[in-house]
Amino acid sequence: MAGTGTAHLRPPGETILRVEDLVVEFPAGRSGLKVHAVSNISLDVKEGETLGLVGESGCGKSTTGKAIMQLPPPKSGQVLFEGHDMAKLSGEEQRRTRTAMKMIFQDPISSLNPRRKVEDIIAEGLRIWKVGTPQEQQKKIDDMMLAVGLDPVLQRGRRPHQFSGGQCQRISIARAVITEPKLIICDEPVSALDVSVQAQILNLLEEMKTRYGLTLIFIAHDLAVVKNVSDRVVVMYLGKICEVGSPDVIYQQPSHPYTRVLLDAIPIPDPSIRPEARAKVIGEIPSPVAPPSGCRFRTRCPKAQSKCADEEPKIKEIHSGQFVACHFPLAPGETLPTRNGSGPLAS
Amino acid sequence: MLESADTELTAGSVSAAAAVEEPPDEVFEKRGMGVLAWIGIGWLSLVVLIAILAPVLPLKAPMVGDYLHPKAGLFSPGHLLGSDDSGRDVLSRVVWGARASLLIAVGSIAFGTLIGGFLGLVAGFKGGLTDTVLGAFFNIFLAFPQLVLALTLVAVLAPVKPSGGASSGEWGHRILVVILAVGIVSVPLLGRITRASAISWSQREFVMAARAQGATSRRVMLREVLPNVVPAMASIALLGVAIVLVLEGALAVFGVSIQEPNPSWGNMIYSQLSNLNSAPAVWIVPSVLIFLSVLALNYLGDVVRARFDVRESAL
Amino acid sequence: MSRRKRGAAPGSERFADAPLDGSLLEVTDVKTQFKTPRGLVHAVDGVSFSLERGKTIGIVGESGCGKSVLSRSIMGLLPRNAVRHGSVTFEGREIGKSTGNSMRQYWGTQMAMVFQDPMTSLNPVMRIGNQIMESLRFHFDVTKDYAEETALALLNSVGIPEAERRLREYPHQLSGGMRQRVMIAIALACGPKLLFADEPTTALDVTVQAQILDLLQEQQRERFMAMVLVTHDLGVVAGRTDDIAVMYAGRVVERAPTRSLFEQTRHPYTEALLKSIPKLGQPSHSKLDAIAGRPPDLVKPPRGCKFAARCPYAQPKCITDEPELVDAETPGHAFRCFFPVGSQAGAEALARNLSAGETATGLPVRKEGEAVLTGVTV
Amino acid sequence: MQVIVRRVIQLIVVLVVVTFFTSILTALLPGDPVTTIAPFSSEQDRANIRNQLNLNENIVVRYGKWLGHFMTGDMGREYAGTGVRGQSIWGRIKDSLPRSLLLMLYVQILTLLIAVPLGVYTAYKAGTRLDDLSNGIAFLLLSIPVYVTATLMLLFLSVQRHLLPTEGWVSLGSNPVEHFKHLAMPVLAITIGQVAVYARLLRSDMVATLQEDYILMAKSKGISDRRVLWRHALRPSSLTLLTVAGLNVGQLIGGALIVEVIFHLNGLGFAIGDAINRRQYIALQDYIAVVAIVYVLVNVAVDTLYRVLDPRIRGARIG
Repeated sequence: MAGTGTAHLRPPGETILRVEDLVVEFPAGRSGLKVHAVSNISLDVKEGETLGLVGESGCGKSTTGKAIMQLPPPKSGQVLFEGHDMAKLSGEEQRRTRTAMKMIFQDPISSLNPRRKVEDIIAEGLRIWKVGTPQEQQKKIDDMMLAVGLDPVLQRGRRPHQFSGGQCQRISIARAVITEPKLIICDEPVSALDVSVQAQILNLLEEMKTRYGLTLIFIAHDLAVVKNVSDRVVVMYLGKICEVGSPDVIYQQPSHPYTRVLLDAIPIPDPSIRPEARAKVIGEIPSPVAPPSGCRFRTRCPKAQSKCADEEPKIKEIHSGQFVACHFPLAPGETLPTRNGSGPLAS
Repeated sequence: MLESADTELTAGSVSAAAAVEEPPDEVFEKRGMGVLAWIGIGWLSLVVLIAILAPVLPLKAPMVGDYLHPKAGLFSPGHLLGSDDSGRDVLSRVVWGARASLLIAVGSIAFGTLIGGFLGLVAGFKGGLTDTVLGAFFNIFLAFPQLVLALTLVAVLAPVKPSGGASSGEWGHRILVVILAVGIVSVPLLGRITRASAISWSQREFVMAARAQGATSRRVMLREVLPNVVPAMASIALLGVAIVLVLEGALAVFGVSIQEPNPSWGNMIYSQLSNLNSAPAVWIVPSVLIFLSVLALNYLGDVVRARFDVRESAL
Repeated sequence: MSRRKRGAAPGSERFADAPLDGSLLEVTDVKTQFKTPRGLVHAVDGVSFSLERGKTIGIVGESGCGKSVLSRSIMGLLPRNAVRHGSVTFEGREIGKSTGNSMRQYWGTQMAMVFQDPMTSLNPVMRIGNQIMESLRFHFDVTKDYAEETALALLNSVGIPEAERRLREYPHQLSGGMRQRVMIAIALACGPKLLFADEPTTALDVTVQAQILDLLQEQQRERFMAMVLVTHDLGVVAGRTDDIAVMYAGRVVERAPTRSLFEQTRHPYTEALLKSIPKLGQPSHSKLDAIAGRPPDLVKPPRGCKFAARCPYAQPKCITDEPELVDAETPGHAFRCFFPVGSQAGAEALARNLSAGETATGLPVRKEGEAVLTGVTV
Repeated sequence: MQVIVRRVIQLIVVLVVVTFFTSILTALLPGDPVTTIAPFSSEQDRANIRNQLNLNENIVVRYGKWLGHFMTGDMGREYAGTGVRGQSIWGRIKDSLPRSLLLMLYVQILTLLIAVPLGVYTAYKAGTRLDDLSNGIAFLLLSIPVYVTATLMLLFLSVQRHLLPTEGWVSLGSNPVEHFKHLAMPVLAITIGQVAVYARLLRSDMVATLQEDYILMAKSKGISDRRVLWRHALRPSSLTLLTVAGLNVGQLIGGALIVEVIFHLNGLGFAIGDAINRRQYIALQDYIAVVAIVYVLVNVAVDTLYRVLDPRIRGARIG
C-alpha cells in the first residue's frame, strides 16, 4: 500500500515543482540507527494549484516540505523548481530561489523572532534582497499588513508576544507573500489555532492565493482542512505515499485502506452518527527507525495479506486521476470491517 | 500551543493570565522594574561616579600617612571612615580603591563577554564540529579551578617585583594584567552560557524562517539569534562583575592584586587580615562596599533574568 | 446532565432548591478568578450544571473560554492565585469550599482526571507500575502484590499489550496513545465515580484519538461512571455525550441534550462554531464561515453579552444588557441570548443587521450571516 | 560501556590540555624564567633549575618529560631558594589532597543537607511572603565574599570569644572532636554562600517542575503534598543542582584555597597558592593535574547519577 513510484507525476512541462524519489534520513540519537523519515517520495505541483499533503504525525509530510526548501537538503532525490535542480545550485543561487519559494510554519509563536518588531519581521525578505527604496519598502509593508488584516499604523511597531496566535499567523503569511513568491509551502499553518481562528486563516490563505497568483503546498494532519483548500491531495503514511488524487474523488471514494480509516476517524459534529460503528484501525504508527517490510501500512491494515509483507506496492492509476499504492485497493463502496470496542493494541 | 493554554494552570502557578487568555496587547510592557532594582542601579551609579570623580573630590591623599592619627575609628574627626596603621585615610583609599576594583571587574567581564560571547554564539549557532571543538574547549577550561587559573596567569604575566608598585605606570600595567588574566578565566564561563542559550534559540522556527527567506548565516546569527541571547549574556555578565569584585579580594590575599601602597578594596581587606582588631575600619569599610555592590549586581542580574525569562538552570 | 423539568428561573438561583435525588454532581454558580499583575482574570464566571451517575456531559469551547479551569475548579485543583466561589455538591455533600487537604479523600477515589497531553502528564522518572500503584497504596490499605495485580489488570483493561513488561517501563518508552491509556488506567485505579477527561485526545493523532475515545466510553459504561468530557472539538462530543455545555468567555452560553444542541441550535456562538468547522461534505475551496475577531479580555469583560462583538445578530440591547440563561422548548435545553438562532427575534435581528451592513457593535456582515473578514482584526 | 570509554578519553584530553597549558605558562614568563623563579641563585643553581624545568628543550619535549614523571609518580622535589632541595612534591600531594577532599566533602554534604529541604520548601511556598523572605536572605548571604565571612567568624568566634580554634588541622583519626572543631569555621564559611546558591537553584527548578502537568496529575490522585514534592517533583528538579554541584567540585578543591590560607589548613589549594607565590611551576603543574583528575572523576560520577535520576538519558551531558 504505502509505496513508491512516479506514475502519478505529470509531464515536467506542466508543473512548477517536481520532486522525484526524495529520501530524507537522519540519525536516531546516538544509537547509530537511522530514522527513515521520507522514503522515495515523488510529487509535483502545477502553477496556481494547491497540493495538499496529509497524514498523521510521523508520516514525513513536514520533512518533505522542509527537504523541498533544502532545509536541510535531502539525502537523495531530485527537487526541480522551475526546471532547476535545487541540489545542483550553488549556495548563492540556492539562496536566490528563496524569494520565489517561501514557507509558513506551524507554531505561530516560535516562528516569529520575539525581539523584533512586526514591520521588521515582515520586511525581512525585502531588506535581504534590497528591493526598492526604504519608502517603497514601507509602503509595501503597510499594504501587506492591511491585506492580511492587520492595522499598519497601530500594530507595525509591536512585537510578536503582543499578538494572538491567529494574528501571528497573519504576520507569517505577510512575511511570506511580501516578496511575491511563486510557491509557498504551508507547514501545518492552522494546527495550533482554534477552530474559529482556523477558518479565518484558511480564508485568508485562499484570498492571498487568488490575489497574488500563488501556488501552495499545504501540509496538515486534518483531512477536512486539507480537502477544503486543495486541488490535489497526497496521502502519506510513514514516509511513503498511499494515495494521490483530487480531493473530491479521494474523499468520496478512497481506494487505499489507510485513506478510508483516516476519513472514518474524523470526529463528525453530528450526533446521529455513532462513532463506534465506524472503521477503526489497530495500534499506532510504527517507528520510522525500523519501518515494516513491503507495504508500510500492512501492520495495521485490516486487508493485509502475506504479499503485502513481501512486496512493496507501486503507485498505479486506479481510476482516471486517482493513484494508489496498494496491492488490494478498495472497490468503490467497499467498507472495512469495524472493530468492537477500543480493543487491545497489536502486539 | 494555543490549545494547551488551559493546562498551563497548575499548582503553584502564578502566571494565570497567560493561561486563561492569549496575551493581550501591552501586557508585558507595563511590568515595572520595582523599587529595589532602582535602588540597586542608584547604588552602582554612585559607586561608579565616585570612582570616576576621585581626582576632583575633596579627599586626602590616599597614599600619604597622617602619623598623628593612625588607626582612627569610624567617624573620627578628619577621618570620616577612619584611618589605617600608618594613618592613611580610609575614605580616600576606598574611593581610589574603587577605581582599581571597578576597572578590574568591569574590564575583565567586558573582555570575557566579548570573546566568550562571540565564541559561544558561533558554537551554538553553527553546531557540528565548530560546536564540538569550542564546547570541549569551554568544558576543559572549566576543569581548572578559576581562582587558581587567575592566580597563575597574574603571577606569570606580571611577577611581583620586590620594589612594589607605587608608580602610576606600574599601577596601570598591573590592572591590565589582572583584567587580562581574569578576562581569560571568564571566557569559558560566559562562552558556555552563551552557547547553551544560542543552541536553544537556534532551534526555533523563526531561525529556519529567516533561512527560508534567503538570509545569510551571518545575518541570521547576528539579527535573529544574537538579540535573543543578549539577555542571558547580560544577566550572567552582571553576576560576573559581582564575582570578579569578590575575586579581586581573593587575588589580594595572595598578594597579586594591586600592589601597596596603591589601594584596592581587596588589598585593603587583605592588609588587615593578620591583625583584625588593629584598625577594623580598614577592612570593614571595603567589605561593606563589596557586599553592597555585589548585592546590587546579583539582584539586577536576577531582575534581568526574570524579565527575559532566562531559566536559572541555564546559567 | 439530567433532564430537568423545573420551570425557567434566571441564572444561578435556578437549582438552589434542587433536591439531592439521583444527581452525582451539582455545580451551582461557580466562579473562578485568578489574581494576576494585570488584575483579576474572570476565568469561570457563574457556571451551573448537574450530572447524574453514569452520564456524560461535554464541555465545549475554544482555548481560554474557561472549560479546563471549570473542571479544575470543581475538583479543587487550582493554583494558589485562584479564588473560587459558588457551590459544588458531590453526592449531596458540599465540596465547593474545600481546600486541598479535605479534597484529598475525593481525589482519585471519588473523582479523577485524565489530562490533555500524555507526553507531559506522566512523571518521566517514575516507572509506569509505580505511577498506577501509587494511589492504590496511598488510599487503600493494600499489599504491594495486590496493588501490582490490580495495576496489571488495569493495564490489560485499557488495552495495553504485554502489560507485565510495561509495568516496569518508563513513560518515554511508550507511544503517545499508550501513554494516554496508562493515564486512563491511573485515573481509574481507585474506581472513581466521576471522571474528568480534559481534552484527552487533543495531542493525539486522529486514528489514535478514535481508539482513546472508544476506550473512555467503554470504561465509563462498564463502571457506570459519570464523565465530564472537556474538548474544543464539537465532533468529539457529538456521538459520545448525553449533554453538552458550550462555554464562551467563562460562561455557559448554551446547554442542551446533545441531539437537541446540534439540531435546534439556539445560541449564535454555537452556530458559528459549527459553521466554522471545514466539512468533508463540502466541495473543496468553499469559503468557510469564520468568526471574526477574538474572545474578550477576561480581566475587563464587556458589560453586555460577551459574544456581542463577534455576533452577526448583535443588537444595541446586547451591548448594554447581559442575557440570562433561559429555557428552550426542549427540556434541559437552555441558552443565553436575546435573539436566539431559529427564533422570530433572531431572524429579525439578523435581517436588520444585514440590511444595515453591520451589527450594533460595528461588525460588518454580509449575506448568509457571514461576518466579513477582510479588514482589520482587533 | 561506550559511556565509560568516552569518559576516559575525555579525562585524558582534559588532563593533557590542562597540564600542557600550565607548562606553556612557564614559557610565557617575561625575560629569563629562571631569573624570575630564583632571582638570587648561583650559576650552578640556575643550570640545575634550567635542567629540571627542561628549559633547554622545546615546549613539547618539555611537556612530554613532565608527563612521564607525573605518570610514574616521580615528581621530584620543590626547589628551595637556591636549588632543588625542597619538599617532595608527591609527599605534599599525599598530605594535602585528603584534607582538601575532606573539606570539599563536608561542605557539599552540609550544603546539600540544608539547601535541598530549603529549596523544596521555598518552591512549595513560591509566591508567599515566606518565599520572599528566604529569597532576600539568600541574596544577602550570597553577596558576602567568603573571605569576609571567614574573617568575621574568626573575629567573633575565635579572637573575641575563643569558642573555636583559629587555625590548623587535626586529623579525624587522631581526635575527632578537635577535627570537627578545627574544620567547623572553614566549612561553615564556604557553606553559607553555597547554601544560598544551591537552594535558589533548586527552588527555581522546582517551581518550574511544579508547573508540569504530571505534578497536577499526581495531585489529582489524592496523594499527600509531601509525597508530591519529594517523590514526584524533587527528582526531575535536581538535575541542574547536580550539574552545578559537580562543576563546583573543581572550585572547591582548588578554589577553597582562600579558606585554606585564612585558616592555615595546608590543603591542596594552599599548596597551589604557595606554589604560585614561590614560583614552583613544576609543582604547580602537578597540583593542577591532580585537581583536574579529581574534578573529572567526580563529574563522571555525577554523570552516572544523572542516568539513575533521569531514565530518559537525554543526549550527552556536560562534563
